[in-house]
Amino acid sequence: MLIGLFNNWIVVILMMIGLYIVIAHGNLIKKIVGLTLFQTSVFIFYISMAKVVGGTAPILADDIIQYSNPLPHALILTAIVVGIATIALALSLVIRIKAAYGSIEEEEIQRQDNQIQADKKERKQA
Amino acid sequence: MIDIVLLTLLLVVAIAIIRMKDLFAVIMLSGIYGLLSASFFVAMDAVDVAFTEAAVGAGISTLLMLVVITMTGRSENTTRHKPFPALLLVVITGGLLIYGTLDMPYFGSADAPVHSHVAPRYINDSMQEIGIPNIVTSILASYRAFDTFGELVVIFTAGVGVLALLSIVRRPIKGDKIAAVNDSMHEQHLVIRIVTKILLPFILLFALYVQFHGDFGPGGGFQAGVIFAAAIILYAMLFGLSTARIVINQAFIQLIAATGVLLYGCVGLVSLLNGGNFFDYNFLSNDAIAGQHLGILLIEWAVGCTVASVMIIIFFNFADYRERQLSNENQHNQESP
Amino acid sequence: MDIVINFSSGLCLFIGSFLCVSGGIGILRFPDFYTRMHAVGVTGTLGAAMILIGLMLHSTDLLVFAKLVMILLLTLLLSPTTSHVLAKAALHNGLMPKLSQNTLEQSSLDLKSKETASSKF
Amino acid sequence: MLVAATLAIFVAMILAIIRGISGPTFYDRILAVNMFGTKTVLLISLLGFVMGRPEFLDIAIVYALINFISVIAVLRYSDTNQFKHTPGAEPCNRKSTEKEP
Amino acid sequence: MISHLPVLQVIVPLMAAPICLIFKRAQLVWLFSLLVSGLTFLISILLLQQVMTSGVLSYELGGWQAPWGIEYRIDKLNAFLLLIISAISTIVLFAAQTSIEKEIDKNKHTLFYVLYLLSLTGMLGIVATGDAFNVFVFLEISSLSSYALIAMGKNKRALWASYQYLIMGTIGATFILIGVGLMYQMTGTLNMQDLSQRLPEVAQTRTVFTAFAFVIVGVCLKLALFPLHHWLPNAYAYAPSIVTAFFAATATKVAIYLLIRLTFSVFGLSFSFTTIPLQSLFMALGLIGIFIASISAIYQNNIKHLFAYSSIAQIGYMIVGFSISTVTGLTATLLHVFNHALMKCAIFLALAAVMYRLDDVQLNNFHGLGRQMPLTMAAIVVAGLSLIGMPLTVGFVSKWYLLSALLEQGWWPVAVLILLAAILTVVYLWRIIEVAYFKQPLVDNAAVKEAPILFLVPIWTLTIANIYFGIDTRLSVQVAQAAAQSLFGLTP
Repeated sequence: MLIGLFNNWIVVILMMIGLYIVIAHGNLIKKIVGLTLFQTSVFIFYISMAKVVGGTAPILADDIIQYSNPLPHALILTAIVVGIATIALALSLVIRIKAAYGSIEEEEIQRQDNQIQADKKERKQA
Repeated sequence: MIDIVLLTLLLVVAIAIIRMKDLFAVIMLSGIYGLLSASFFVAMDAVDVAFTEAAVGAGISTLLMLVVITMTGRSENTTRHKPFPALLLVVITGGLLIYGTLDMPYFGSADAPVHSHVAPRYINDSMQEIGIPNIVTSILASYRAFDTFGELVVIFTAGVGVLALLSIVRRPIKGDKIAAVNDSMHEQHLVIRIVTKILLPFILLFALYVQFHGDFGPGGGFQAGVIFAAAIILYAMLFGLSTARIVINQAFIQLIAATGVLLYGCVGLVSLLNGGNFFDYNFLSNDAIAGQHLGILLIEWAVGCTVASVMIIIFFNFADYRERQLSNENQHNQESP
Repeated sequence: MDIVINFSSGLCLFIGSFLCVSGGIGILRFPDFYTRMHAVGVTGTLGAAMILIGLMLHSTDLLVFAKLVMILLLTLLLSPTTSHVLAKAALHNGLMPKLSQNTLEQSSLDLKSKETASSKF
Repeated sequence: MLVAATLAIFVAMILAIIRGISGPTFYDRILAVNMFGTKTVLLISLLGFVMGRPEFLDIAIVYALINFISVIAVLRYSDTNQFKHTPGAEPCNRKSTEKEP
Repeated sequence: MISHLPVLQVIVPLMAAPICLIFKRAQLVWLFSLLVSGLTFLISILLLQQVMTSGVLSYELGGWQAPWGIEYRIDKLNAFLLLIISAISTIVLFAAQTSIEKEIDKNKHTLFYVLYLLSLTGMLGIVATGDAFNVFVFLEISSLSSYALIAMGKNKRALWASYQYLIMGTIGATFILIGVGLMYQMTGTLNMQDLSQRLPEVAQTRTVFTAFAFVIVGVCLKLALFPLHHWLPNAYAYAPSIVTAFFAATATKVAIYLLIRLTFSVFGLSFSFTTIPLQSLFMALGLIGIFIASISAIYQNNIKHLFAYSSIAQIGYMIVGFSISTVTGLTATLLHVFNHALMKCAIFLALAAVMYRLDDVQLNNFHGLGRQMPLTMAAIVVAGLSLIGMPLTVGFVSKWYLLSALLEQGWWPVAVLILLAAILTVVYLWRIIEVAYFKQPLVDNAAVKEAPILFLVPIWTLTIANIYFGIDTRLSVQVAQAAAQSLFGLTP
């Protein structure tokens, strides 16, 4: 029981580490690294699902009978590319946020937002 | 056995990433994390995935994060806001997932439903129907060609998104200024420039080998595109962005990205006009297997073009933004003291 | 004949792996960055070369042999260059090697003069 | 013999990771990543032979290239002022304050 | 060519996006994307007719049978959603060029249209496909293009809103990926039709229960259901107003479609509503969402924020309709999807017109707008009335079906709560109407003219549609009823 599911439990712990980083850490780049951890652990879950003990890589060779399942590999190729696309967009947003707000800490940005809100209210009353 | 060791290493690196304050160390560790997960995929016989994860996960994403770090500063402030509700939420989702794993088929068992329903047809019949040894490429390019088309559009969207966010109207830089930059770069990185001059042709050739070798071994459009882009990025880093812009002009790269997606779509349209369904390569030429080969070759070529040009677009815009920021800072420093 | 090949490939693998492990121990135990650099640089290149030669002897078909030769050439070209760039960047950015006490003041003096000289570019 | 070599490479990788995590200055971390990269190249080639599938060698070549390019990128972009190494005040997690030059 | 309609529906806008990138001139690109969107609208009409006459359409991509290749299954529910999305996108594109003239700088107009077409493709792809993993891929296409579109807003807070939406959206998409992975692990297939046949035999295992939970949470994140709605107000308020008009009317509707498709077609009605107390959970979340969103809408100064919160409240109505899990309840939800799209698109296009003239949509900008921009203000009033649910408007039709579904089940307290919530809607609408008609315009925006013709045409087509479909409900009710019945398995 333990050996059979050990892989999945480690993958679950990795997923939760990634999720924790995304939620708890204020730094925007740290959140992106957390996101990569979270997505990579989902890929590891898919690939460990596809492995057959005693099977080799899904490239047809005449002397091999047992292959690992090729379908999750094709799915994960798509998911990796989707992951890098999201990361590239998130990083360009971080650059623009740094240029606009001057900082990449969540509290600092939130404080500046509330600041603008407060000024707008005073101007409205005046 | 190997995978258990690799997984524990991954766990150690992940925990270290949580505790690290210095963002630079976090990126270095995420590079190691990418390499480790890529070697885990090799241990799990996922050859193509290891290829892509190494090239993308360990290479390009570390590179892009590095360029961003030099603009946004290295230190992360120490106050960890709301750790406990986050921990609570994470523990609940983790608990639900662990609860979910209890009924899963054991790791590597051959009788799991995954190996008995859809997969056997791919393994047994793909040689007769499509005729290429690498089953993953045959699934990617023929059985589920529309998935790869969607994925290509995702990469194209990311490229256009980065263009929309970071692209600026370029002022033509005077010739002599480029020469000045070139000289200072030359003096700083003498050894590296010579080595890269030797290495660049090899990397580009290797990218083309990976591109056309996708049918027989690990490789294919994505991996080739990323390696090609990595070579161009290496050139741009060491020979200066302005010289690289002259070698590879940006409008042409955007054109290639667009034509890559169009080529992929046209392969589908041609098979549609010949009477088959959208991505049915059997109608591309009179013999079915030749049609499959032709279709997969064209699709891999389209994917390679688009991925390479989008990665180049993303890197050039990131580095360009950094260059402009540094020049603004320098002007600012010259005026203020 | 193949006993000799097997034996020599085993020997090369053994030497290569010994070098790698010693490089690993070196990176942990040496006090200062430059000494660790030295440990990793030397053993990295030679260890890799030995293991690859061991694999070459072990390989049967030509294509695999060609790929192994390519990896060997690549490692021999890249790993020294990387070590060079790493050391140059570290020194350029002011990481001082940990020298014994008396040579410390003497070397920091001439480093200052070099610093002012090289601050033009 | 191949399996023994793989184990040795594993030990070297674990040592590299320990240096990567604990390394005081950030150049130690680059060194650790560089060593880790070269060891992974060897690991993949050995795995290719242990598992009897020599296709793995393409991946080993890509590893070598990608490792080289990322180390060069790190060093190329580390010459900006905020990476200036101020001896004593290493910007690592033990000392949270980091003097911005 | 008729038999290839399902795939052409997605391919036409998809191939148009890179073509737009090749033409550099914005004027040409605007007309081209308007033409493409019109073509997509035409295809969706033909598809709806084909589906209504000859039942479910199945289109195998690449010529491989269903579980091996990817399959497009278009039934009444898909066709209905495809019609709504392509209609809204065509109408919004009319006003696009004039609106982004002021809000996005010159050299980025072409990129705006490319991203617009890509997000349209993404949404059409999600609705049309019958393959679980393909939903994830097209979900990423539409989300990535929406992050980039929102970040093109003039205000610097658009960047921060887009970043938050990106983080929440990616977590949601990865939850869906985990759910699909767990489902694949237990059944071995990715095709939705095949999944629905193979899931019942493994339905009692804990893995399928977790898969269901993860997929539902992922979809609810995209849906902005009550506890997970924090990204929506800022994203809609600071995005360019054309983008808000397009997404307010379509993005959350696609997520509702996913919710319905997963619970009814993939997991099956009996499984969905018994394992998790989905009925009471969604009923509670929907009601709380309606009340909290309406109350916070009342205190908003920025009108876009106000209507963003009201969108969350309207989604609450749809979820309440969905949680009744009867044919009339589902019809009420589908009707509200159609009606809400009309109402919200009209309101946000009118706000785009105000934004075009006044460059800001704060409450004090609306002083005396009733006289200065009479047609636009009238459109907001009519759409507001249908939001409340006055008779002779679309809002009344969907409220009527929702109340009758509730009373059919005998839950009259919930019906009373729904009517109470309608009063809250009256409150925050009255704040706008009172300021617009009974206050003198502020001195600095005295010389404000009526919105240009290119704004008025789409706004007033939507307002007339608001009223027309309130009276002649044949199209919307008939299709919604047929879709609900086919989902419940009692095809007429």
